[in-house]
Amino acid sequence: MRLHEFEAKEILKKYKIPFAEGMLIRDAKDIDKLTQEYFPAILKAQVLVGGRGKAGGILTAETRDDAKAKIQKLLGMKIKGYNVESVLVEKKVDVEDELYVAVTIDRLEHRIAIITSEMGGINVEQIAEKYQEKIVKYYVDVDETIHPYVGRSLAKRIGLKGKQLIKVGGIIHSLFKAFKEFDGTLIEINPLAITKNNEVIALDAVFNIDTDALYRHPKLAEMGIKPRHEVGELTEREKIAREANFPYVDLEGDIGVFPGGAGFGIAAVDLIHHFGGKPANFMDSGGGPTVERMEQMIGLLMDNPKVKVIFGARFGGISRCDLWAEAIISYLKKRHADGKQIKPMVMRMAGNMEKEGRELFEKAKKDEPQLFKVVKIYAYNTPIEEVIKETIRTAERIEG
Amino acid sequence: MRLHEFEAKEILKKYKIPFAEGMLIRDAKDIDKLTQEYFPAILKAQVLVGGRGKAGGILTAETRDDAKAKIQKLLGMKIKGYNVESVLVEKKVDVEDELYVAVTIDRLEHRIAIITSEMGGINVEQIAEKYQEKIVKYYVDVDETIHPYVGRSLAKRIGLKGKQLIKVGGIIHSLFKAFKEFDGTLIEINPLAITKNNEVIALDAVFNIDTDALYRHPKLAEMGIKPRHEVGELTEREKIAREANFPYVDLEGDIGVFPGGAGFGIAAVDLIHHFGGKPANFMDSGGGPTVERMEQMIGLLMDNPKVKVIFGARFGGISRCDLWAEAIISYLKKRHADGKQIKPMVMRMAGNMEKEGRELFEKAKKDEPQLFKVVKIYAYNTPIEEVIKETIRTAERIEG
Amino acid sequence: MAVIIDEKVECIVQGITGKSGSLHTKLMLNYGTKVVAGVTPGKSGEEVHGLKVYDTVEECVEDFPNIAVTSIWVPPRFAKDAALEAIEAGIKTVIVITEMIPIHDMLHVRKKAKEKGVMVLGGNTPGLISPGKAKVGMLPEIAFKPGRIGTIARSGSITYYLANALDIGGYGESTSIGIGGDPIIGANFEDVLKLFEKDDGTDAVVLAGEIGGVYEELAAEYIKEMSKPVIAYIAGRYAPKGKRMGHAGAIIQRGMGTAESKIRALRGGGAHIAETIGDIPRLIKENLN
Amino acid sequence: MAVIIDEKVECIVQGITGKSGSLHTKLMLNYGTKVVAGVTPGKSGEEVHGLKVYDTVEECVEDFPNIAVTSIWVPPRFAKDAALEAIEAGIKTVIVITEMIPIHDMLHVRKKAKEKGVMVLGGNTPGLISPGKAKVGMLPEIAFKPGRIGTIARSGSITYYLANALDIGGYGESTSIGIGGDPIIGANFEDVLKLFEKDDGTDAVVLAGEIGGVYEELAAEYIKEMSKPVIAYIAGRYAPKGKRMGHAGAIIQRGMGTAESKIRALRGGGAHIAETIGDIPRLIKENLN
Repeated sequence: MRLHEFEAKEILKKYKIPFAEGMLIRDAKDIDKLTQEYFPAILKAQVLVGGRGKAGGILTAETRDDAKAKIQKLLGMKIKGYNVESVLVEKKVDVEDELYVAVTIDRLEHRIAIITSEMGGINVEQIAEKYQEKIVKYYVDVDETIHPYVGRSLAKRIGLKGKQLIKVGGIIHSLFKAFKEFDGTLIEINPLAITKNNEVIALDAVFNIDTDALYRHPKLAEMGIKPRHEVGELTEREKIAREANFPYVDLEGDIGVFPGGAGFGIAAVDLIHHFGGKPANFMDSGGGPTVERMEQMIGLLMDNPKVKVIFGARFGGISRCDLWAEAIISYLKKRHADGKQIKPMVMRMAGNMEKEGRELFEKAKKDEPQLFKVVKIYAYNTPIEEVIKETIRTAERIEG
Repeated sequence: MRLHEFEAKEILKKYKIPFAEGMLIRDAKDIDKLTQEYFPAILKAQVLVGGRGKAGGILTAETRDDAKAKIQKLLGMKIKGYNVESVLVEKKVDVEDELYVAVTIDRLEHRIAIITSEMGGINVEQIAEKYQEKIVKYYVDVDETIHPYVGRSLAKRIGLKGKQLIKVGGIIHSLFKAFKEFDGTLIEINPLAITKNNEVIALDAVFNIDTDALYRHPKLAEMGIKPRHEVGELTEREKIAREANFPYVDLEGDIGVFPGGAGFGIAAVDLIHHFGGKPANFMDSGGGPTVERMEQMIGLLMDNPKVKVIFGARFGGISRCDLWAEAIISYLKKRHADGKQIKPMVMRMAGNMEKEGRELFEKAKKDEPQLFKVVKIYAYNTPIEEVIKETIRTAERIEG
Repeated sequence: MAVIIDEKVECIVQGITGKSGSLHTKLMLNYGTKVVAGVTPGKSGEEVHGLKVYDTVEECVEDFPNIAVTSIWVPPRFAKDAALEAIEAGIKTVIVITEMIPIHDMLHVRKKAKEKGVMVLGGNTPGLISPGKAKVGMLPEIAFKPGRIGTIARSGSITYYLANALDIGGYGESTSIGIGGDPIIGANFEDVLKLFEKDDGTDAVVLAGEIGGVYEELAAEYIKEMSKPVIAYIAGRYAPKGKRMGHAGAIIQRGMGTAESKIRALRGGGAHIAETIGDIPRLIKENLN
Repeated sequence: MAVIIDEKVECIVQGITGKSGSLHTKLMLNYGTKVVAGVTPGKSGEEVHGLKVYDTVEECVEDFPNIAVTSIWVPPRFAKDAALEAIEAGIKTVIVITEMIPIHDMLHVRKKAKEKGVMVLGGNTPGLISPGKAKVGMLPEIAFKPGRIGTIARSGSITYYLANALDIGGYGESTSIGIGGDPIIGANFEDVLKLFEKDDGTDAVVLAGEIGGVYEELAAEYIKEMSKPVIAYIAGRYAPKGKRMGHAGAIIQRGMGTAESKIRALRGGGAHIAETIGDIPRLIKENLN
């Protein structure tokens, strides 16, 4: 998960990474706190996505009045679907040269990679492709550390000397330390600027942290950094899913997809397309979901006005068929009691604890047949392709 | 350098090592703060040396009044030359079994050694000698870490099972972590008690930290732990030397020893004995001492009423002869100006910057001959043995 | 024949006293897997489905020196320790069922496994099954039939639908293996392909990948050397695009990771590409001599 | 002949712009040592006694590929990094002059050195000298005369007095080596004894130890195998007893570390024990054929 620039900088300051003097503004009122000495200043929209500069999210202000107007404009913007909720104001720096420094995990090598280049800035990817010799990579095993000399050696290899070599070497060493200590997946300083006064200043900072490791970083929670981040770009339903802690993405179609694991979730979206249907979402229950979570998942689809029919599949592995059945029955009961319409469901259930699940469904059908009027549950002997085709046909029969 | 038990426990509590409830008492007045629920309690004299139990530094008190009297007695005690300046009062624990856990550096293996035994307590050394199979050692390279399973495996090897294995395994893992994080040279929990209620409690804690690494542990300074520790056993002169940060040990004789490095300092003590003399001290200037420090060193000897004569030697390596000469001249000038007696010095000077040193002496002798009446400075061509013999003869000529 | 697991291979379960560990131990035993013991630190003395519970893997291995496979069912924060413990105790195949293990932890496990010559499957694997013989993990038995096709997939659910499709097409499996759905896993496709290439009970291999990561692309080179036909399926052609990992991700991955990149690489390696899972049996038939 | 260093061996100085580094570079150059360059991170572009200063050892080695020896004169907190940098850059002998280096740091350097086959002398060594040829470190030249005795000592000052005594006795040194006075050092006596045993310019070896540690005891075994006579001197017979390192120290050291233990071990290994440094020439004369 990605941290905001201002959060990344707050953490990295403790590692002595040099940043420009700055102030975070969340509310237009706070603009008055800026003193004249901040100017000229750079105004940077805080959004959890790259490329904000090209999207107009980075502006320069010469004076305080100029800044006021521009900050107000930024705070009303949306960048690639993200609302701008705060703006980082930093004193402008006279840049002589732009370097690039990143620490990430190379999934080919299965090692930590430190990547540096003498040619930083927004075009670093193109440079990396065109001038491979301008990119210097250094690999470290995850259970190892680096010593300061490695930072200096990398600084040397991107052409630095003397005091700058010392400073950039120290920055590389510190970034690696921060990466390890916070379970990083990416730290990127781009550009790492050399100013006209020969100072070294990190202008931007990207810090991505492994969400699965958050539990061991209480400091982040203390800073208010929780796995709540990418809310800016989420639809209402996506927000609900994130709150409930399961992956969900809204798509354009009319078939609600209630699959099992992430793998078949992706395959189901492919299959619906393949047979001419249009999925309304991607979703992943995770391994061994609780009954409550599965009820939330179904509810999200039933409540989505775009959804005409729900395709459901459970191939019980770690996720048990009996709990799946329990969740569906429980949800249908509640929805019926609430007087809401039950949309058609075409589902298939097979796998671990299937017998127990089937018994639950049979009992429920006998007790409350009205719940199951438009609900079909196929078993192992019906191929999944047939279930999907029937789902698509059902959707087609329903008028938009 | 060794930490006090209460300091060691303060640090190790952060690593979740379980200790008995306790309170540190520095002043007899504080005894009234003890509530009755502390009793029966163990009263432990805080001194920086082992074997205090056998020396009467650990007492049991059944009631508060009993404790009052005993704490007052302990606070007036000296144990192996250490003044007891505080007493740790801990709730008494019913011990069923005593284990032993230590982390240290094995200088044969050049690795960190975790040492555990199912037979802890004050006789652990005898047990280690008699029953080598009762001692379980585990080695780790200094740049590596251990995982919790290693703690459990060691706990298992000293005969633990179930909940106790988990607890002791966790303790071993945590101690190792503390050892690494604080540049430990020794952590020793002896005994690690299993109580009659099957609880695991660390009764004592020894924590030695590498003095040369103190600079990178600001937390220790914040706790008031500075390289000031072993003051309790020091003579007045030893305290002065510690303040000034050079090694100095008072011995029984009358020849003040002002050598160069530690190695020859030790050899000089041997040589003086060998030729029938009695050294008054051991001293080590360290590499490249400042003029100020060397003046302090000479002063310590001149001011010692036991010292009849000073043996001095400088074989200039990283420590330069010229600075050595400067220090001696400067000191003699000040002492003379103060109207204090200059004791005889028999010295030898050779090595790096010897020429420059000799020139300084010659100039000083010409300018102020009165300073050098009883001061002789031999050169390379006089063997050190001859210098020592002359020192001894000089001492013998002076009446005690 | 089968790879890694059959009815004679001795297995243990780490985390056997947990809810999932206990349930699936029972299912494994019922299926015929030779589970000989379990481990949960602190729970020695207990029994689960008649199996003795140990505090440490070390003790297990002392009592059952032939243990070849362990499966790990502990919560994510204990998974690294459990896996390292098993590797250190000398177990040669470690099946990490646990999902959402921190990435740095899994890199550590992977490194240690390579050093010690241990095969790690997972994290986030459903395990593996040699139908009719034994299974380790939580795969639903219904779909898996004895046969001569080897399957390898990243996703658990896709593993099941693969078997389902093969069943419909009249095929069965020598062994079906999940290599794990987490971003960093132990063994990759190539490691498992090598086992099937050598196994004389396997005639062809089905490989099911998905978007993200580079494991599929890496497998392509080895497929060129294989004598047995490989049918490949990639899920995610219609998946919404994930977010980029800064410039660094682009610099390192150089365009790999998409469905197109994977299909191109696998086809280049000589694999036969299935459009849907249901299409796989036809491709097997066409390419088996 | 000589070991490790002679007038042709190329050397660098790490920390050359510091007070000690600069002074002793001059003394080394004057003595004939082939110092080719210096390193102080951040100071490239400067010159010291006509030598170019580099930011990194790596660059030094690029410009002078024959560098065989470096000496380290940086403050204690930078010594580990400087030593590891030199080892990584491929320099095969690293002389750590710096004293009071944290113990954990030195253990780390020692491990890396062993892995890479690098000889580390020190921390807290005066360096080494092959009289009349070259010296690395800060040894005072006056005592050292060309000859056929090898000397090894932990302490700098004792190294000088050894040479002084040999000079008086009419002997000189092939090479005099300080292995360092800190609690944890790189090479131990045995490593250096092996060099002298092989060196055809050395007829006998003088080993000077002192109380504390176990390096002297460890040397005894190798001395048994040596063809050349070894004269050993141990300082500290009359030294006040140091403090114990808890029970753990006793459990690990098992009585080693005292002057008596060292003398007993060395005598058992066949070394001839000198009561005083001045007694050494007599013992050489008696034991040289």
